[in-house]
Amino acid sequence: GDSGGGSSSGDKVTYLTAFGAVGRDAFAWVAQEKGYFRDAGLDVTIRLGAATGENLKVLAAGQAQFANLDLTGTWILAGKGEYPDVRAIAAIHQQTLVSIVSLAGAGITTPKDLEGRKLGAATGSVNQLLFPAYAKLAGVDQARVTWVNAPPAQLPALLASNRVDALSTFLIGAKGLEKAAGGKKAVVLPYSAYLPELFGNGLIAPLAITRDQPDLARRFRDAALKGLAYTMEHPQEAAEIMKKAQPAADITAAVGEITLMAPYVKTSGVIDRQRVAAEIDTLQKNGLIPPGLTPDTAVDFALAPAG
Amino acid sequence: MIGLDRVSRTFPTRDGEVTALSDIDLRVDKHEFVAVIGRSGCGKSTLLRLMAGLLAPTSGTVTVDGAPVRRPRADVVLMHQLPALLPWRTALGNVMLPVEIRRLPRADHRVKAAELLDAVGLTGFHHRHPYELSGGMQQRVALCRALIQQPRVLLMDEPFSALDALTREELATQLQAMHMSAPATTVFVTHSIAEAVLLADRVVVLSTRPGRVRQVLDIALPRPRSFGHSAHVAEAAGYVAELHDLLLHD
Amino acid sequence: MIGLDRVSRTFPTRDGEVTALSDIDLRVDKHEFVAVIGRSGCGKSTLLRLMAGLLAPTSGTVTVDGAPVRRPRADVVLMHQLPALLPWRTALGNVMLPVEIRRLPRADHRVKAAELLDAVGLTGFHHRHPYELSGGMQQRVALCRALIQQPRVLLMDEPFSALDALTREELATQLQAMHMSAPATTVFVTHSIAEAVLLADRVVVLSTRPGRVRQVLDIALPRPRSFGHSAHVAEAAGYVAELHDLLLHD
Amino acid sequence: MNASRPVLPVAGALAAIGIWWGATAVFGIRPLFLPAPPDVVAAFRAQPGYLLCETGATLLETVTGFGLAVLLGLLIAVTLTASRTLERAALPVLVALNSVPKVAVAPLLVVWLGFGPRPKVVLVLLICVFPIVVATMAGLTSTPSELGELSRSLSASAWQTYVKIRLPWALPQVFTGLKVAVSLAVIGAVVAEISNPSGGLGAVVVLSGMSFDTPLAFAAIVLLALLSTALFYLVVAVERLLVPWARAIAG
Amino acid sequence: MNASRPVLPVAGALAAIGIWWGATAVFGIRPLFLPAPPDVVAAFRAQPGYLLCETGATLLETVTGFGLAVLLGLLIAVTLTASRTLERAALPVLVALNSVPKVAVAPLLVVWLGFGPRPKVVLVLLICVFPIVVATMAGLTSTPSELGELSRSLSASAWQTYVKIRLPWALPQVFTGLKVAVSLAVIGAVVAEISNPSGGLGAVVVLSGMSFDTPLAFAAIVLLALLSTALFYLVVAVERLLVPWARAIAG
Ligand SMILES: Nc1ncnc2c1ncn2[C@@H]1O[C@H](COP(=O)(O)OP(=O)(O)OP(=O)(O)O)[C@@H](O)[C@H]1O
Ligand SMILES: Nc1ncnc2c1ncn2[C@@H]1O[C@H](COP(=O)(O)OP(=O)(O)OP(=O)(O)O)[C@@H](O)[C@H]1O
Ligand SMILES: [Mg+2]
Ligand SMILES: [Mg+2]
Repeated sequence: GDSGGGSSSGDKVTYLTAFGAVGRDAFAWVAQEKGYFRDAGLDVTIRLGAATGENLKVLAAGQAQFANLDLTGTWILAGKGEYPDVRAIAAIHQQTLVSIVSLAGAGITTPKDLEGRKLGAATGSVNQLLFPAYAKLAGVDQARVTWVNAPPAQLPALLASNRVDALSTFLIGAKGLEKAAGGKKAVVLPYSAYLPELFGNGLIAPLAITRDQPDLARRFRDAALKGLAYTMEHPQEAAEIMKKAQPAADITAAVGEITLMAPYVKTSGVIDRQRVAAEIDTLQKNGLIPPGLTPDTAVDFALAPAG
Repeated sequence: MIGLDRVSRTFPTRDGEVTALSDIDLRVDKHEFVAVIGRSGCGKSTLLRLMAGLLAPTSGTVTVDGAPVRRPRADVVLMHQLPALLPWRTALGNVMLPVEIRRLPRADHRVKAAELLDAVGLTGFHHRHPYELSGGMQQRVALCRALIQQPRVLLMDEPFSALDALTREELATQLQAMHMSAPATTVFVTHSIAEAVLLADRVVVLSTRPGRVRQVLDIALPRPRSFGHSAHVAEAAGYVAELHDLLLHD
Repeated sequence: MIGLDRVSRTFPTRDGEVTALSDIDLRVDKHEFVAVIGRSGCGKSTLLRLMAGLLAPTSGTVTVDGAPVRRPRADVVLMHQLPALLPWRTALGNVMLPVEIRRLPRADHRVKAAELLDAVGLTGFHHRHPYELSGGMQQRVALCRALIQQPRVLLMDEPFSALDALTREELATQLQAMHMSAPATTVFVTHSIAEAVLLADRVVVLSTRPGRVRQVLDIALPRPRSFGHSAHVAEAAGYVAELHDLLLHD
Repeated sequence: MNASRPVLPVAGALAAIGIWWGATAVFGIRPLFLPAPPDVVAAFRAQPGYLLCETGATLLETVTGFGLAVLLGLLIAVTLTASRTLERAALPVLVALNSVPKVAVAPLLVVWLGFGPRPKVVLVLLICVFPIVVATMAGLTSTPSELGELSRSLSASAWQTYVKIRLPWALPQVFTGLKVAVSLAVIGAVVAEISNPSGGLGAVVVLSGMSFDTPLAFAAIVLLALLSTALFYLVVAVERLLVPWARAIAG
Repeated sequence: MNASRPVLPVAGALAAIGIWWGATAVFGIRPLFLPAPPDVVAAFRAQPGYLLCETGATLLETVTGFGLAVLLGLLIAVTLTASRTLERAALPVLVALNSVPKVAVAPLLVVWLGFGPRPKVVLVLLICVFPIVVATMAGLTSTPSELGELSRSLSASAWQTYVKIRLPWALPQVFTGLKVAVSLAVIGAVVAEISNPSGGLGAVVVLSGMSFDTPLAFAAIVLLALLSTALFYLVVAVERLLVPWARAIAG
């Protein structure tokens, strides 16, 4: 599973994917395979990440230098003072991909249909934390929605077995869900329809890197974004590259993810200061974080592409 | 009652087979008391275990009541050379074990068990566990456990080996009395020639390696017999001397 | 050499204390051979375990060479009433155990161990495991394990109980020879009065419950002695009768 | 000796806490990774009712699952030792099934058995049963040959042999299995609760972990440790009660 | 009897597979929940090299961790049985530490020990060591009193008593612990790999789960089961080799 490059030259860095080896993370292996990292003088080891919190701990412990993380989740934690010492350096998903996903025939076509239903989500995920804000804007009585916690890997089975009526998950997982549900069509209600200011995944580095080694961060960012651009253009090849490094990956599912996330991706990785401010505002208004977090403590705008 | 027909028994070991018993022919009649003597390691215990159905003969047949012995029978009781007491049961509990297993009436046998324990000198030790008893006491508990079953065939493997001379004499005398009043077919392995002469109708002398029947001696003394104080003291001494010589010139 | 001074030993049990030994005064001189006889359960094994330092007296003191015995000493060897062989070692391996533990020269003692095993009649069984040996054979292995240590004090608890009369006689005779050529201070518990008279300088008779010294009898017979064939047969018989009576009227 | 009875374990516990505290202080470990004891105490004192209630939930699942595992484990062990054929055919399958990681099974159990306590009890059962089976089988096959001959010569039925001789003899070894199993039982309950955090201390661990409240997570872990230790010593106490003879015949 | 040697376990395995297959067919279970055997075989045949290589990684971690656990477990057990004081002080702490769910510890180990094989080996060690300690302690304290007296009367040093008498006597019970531990070892490796999926069959399980490839996950689980079974029977074989006398004196 070690995807460390063959060359021993270059700065050694460890990079954590967002969630194992699925389509949304394929660009890292593309950057590796295509030599973008090497060309940038980097010797990157790609490690498979788990949940946002675990990945943050690994960053904090200095076991990794860069990670692909859910920016909204990271900022909630940073805002609560739990983990302020990281900075975003590029956005992968311009908008959050968090969505309500149910199966066709379950009778959930609008947010309102969620009332009186059971909703599954990854234990402690931001999906649940964001729901009140979403519910308010979508006119759902959130008191009438029952939440069920489960590990991420377990969610599809819960939906497919009708243990829950809908999931709050990333919309790019919908293809996999359809496959899991035996071909039933998935109904997707993205949070971004009501909360357009929220970001999705992004590249993150500890303050120690962005402050003390900005050049390293810049080189990494550019190489990774180059991989992202190539991935968006060649989803099939990107999936195959990832599969080569991670044989447990599934090409069809990965291609599906890459295609589904395309509308939310800007390959420039731009992070817009106004939108960051708007997101922080939304998070504070909904009581998810106390006042205090500013765009500059969330994002290193010297490093983040500006447009 | 018990018949052994050209019975041999070998044990496999890493360096070849050991023949414990070879070509044994022996009949024990109903109610007869047969003593078995022989040097240590000659196969006495093996012989009893064959009769008890705990071992199968390598060749030949063992019969009880004419039926081949394939497994232990309820009417044949073996008193093992080791006490083999259950450490979690008291003396009384150990004696009651066969009663429970054979589903005999408990209340009656409880009284009988207590009587037996008293008879072998264990008054006051009924509720002691084996590890609180001396070696000889443990052996006496095992004896009571065999006797309480009142079997038709009683096989005893050195039942008095851990006892002092006097207790031994007392118990041998009691055993004789029991055998006279309610005779069980008995095969009695002993190291004491005097004991064999006291108790047995016939004494079987085994030779060593491989164990064979060297001689069978009829003890033609009237009962009850006693150790050295009877009218037949000279005859008894003669038997003892004869058996002694038989063993000596093995 | 060994001194017991008003020694008592009680055991706690659920229903009160059991007094195994009470108020024992006893001295065993250097190179002396003392036999201990007494009814089953009178405290013989307890006595030896006190001398071996395996048990502490409840009151009184046990000394060896004038020093109180607090733990087992290297120069005092106990042969236990049970063989207590290690099941994973062969006969020879079991005999060699003390050699290994005491770090004696192995090669020499290996030869000696083999000689001892041959001497007790276990030729051909050196490489058998305990479960492949008869009860008497196991006991002889335990005997060899005690003898190989050539201790200054040898404590033996019914060493011949599992042996037939003849093997017993042979081994007793050998033990006598060994004691004459290289005398160890010996305390020898036995059930056989004849054996006690054959071997001992003095015989200690214990009474039962609580165990007390009932009598100490000096055996004033010249050595080497033998069973029944010597010039002193009448004297020996007298001792035997006297000890028998002592036990009988306990 | 007797006066020191409660002193020693307490001393051991204090030493352990001391090392823990010292480490957090000396290495300056952040509470996020390893909170110091006072943080944990504070976390507990913030909401003792909630934590104790969740402890109760975990306890109930653990005890139920453990109890079922004891019954099932004894049954399997007796069955497998009764027939050599059955043992040779079934034991490998049992070993293979046991090696399926319980963490992977936990989600499936929820799918099959719903969100209630049932999947948790079943997971505890699954994780406990194997040590009990292995230890009981070892105990049942270690009856000394003279006791084996005794029961055979008494023509004891298979049932009687087990109840009167082999099982009592095996008890000390059964308790070895029970001691291992009982500490796995708590772990099993926690694994199930982590995978389906609808209650219990496992849910506290995972939920507080998600919200980066490591002291609360540690308060739950400390309660788990206490729970597990209490259950372990309960098993030890039952052992002392049932098999006093085992200590008497050991030297 | 001897002719049937390999037949029985194979029959047992076939029966188990049959039940599994039958269940998927009769209840119409979807491959997502429980793939049928052919799906799993197909998943294996799609990339055997990869799966075998990951099996090797898991095997290495398992064996290393297990080996260390054996050493450490024996050491702890010997230490604790050597001194009653130490046992009373340290055992409760050990029990408490053991009850900390390993699943919760796994992520921390990565933080402390990095991504290499070290946190995995350590987790295997942690999960294995307790059954070994408990079983070895039980074995060491079950020396029959006559053997205990023998070693005392030989004035054997503590070390000699252990090496020559108590440890050999304890071996059958030590192996009970080893058998339980070896199957936990595999589980430990998987838990570690799931939490840090950088290699091994646990990574395959979790990654294939993420991409909804349940047959591949099951192929990995089946390999785990085979691995675990093989290791279990390896321990059994070593036991037969080292303690043949235990079976000889049992009846
Ligand atoms: N399980 C076994 N394996 C190998 N050899 C055995 C086994 N059981 C007995 N033997 C051998 O068979 C022979 C006879 O043993 P047995 O126990 O019958 O003797 P015994 O006459 O009862 O002796 P003792 O008077 O010493 O008890 C001995 O040589 C012994 O070594
Ligand atoms: N551990 C113990 N607990 C309780 N009582 C004991 C214990 N050990 C010995 N006794 C008691 O002490 C008394 C003497 O026992 P001991 O074993 O010394 O007798 P003995 O003379 O060797 O008998 P035997 O000739 O039968 O071996 C007996 O009544 C016995 O019940
Ligand atoms: Mg015999
Ligand atoms: Mg005694």
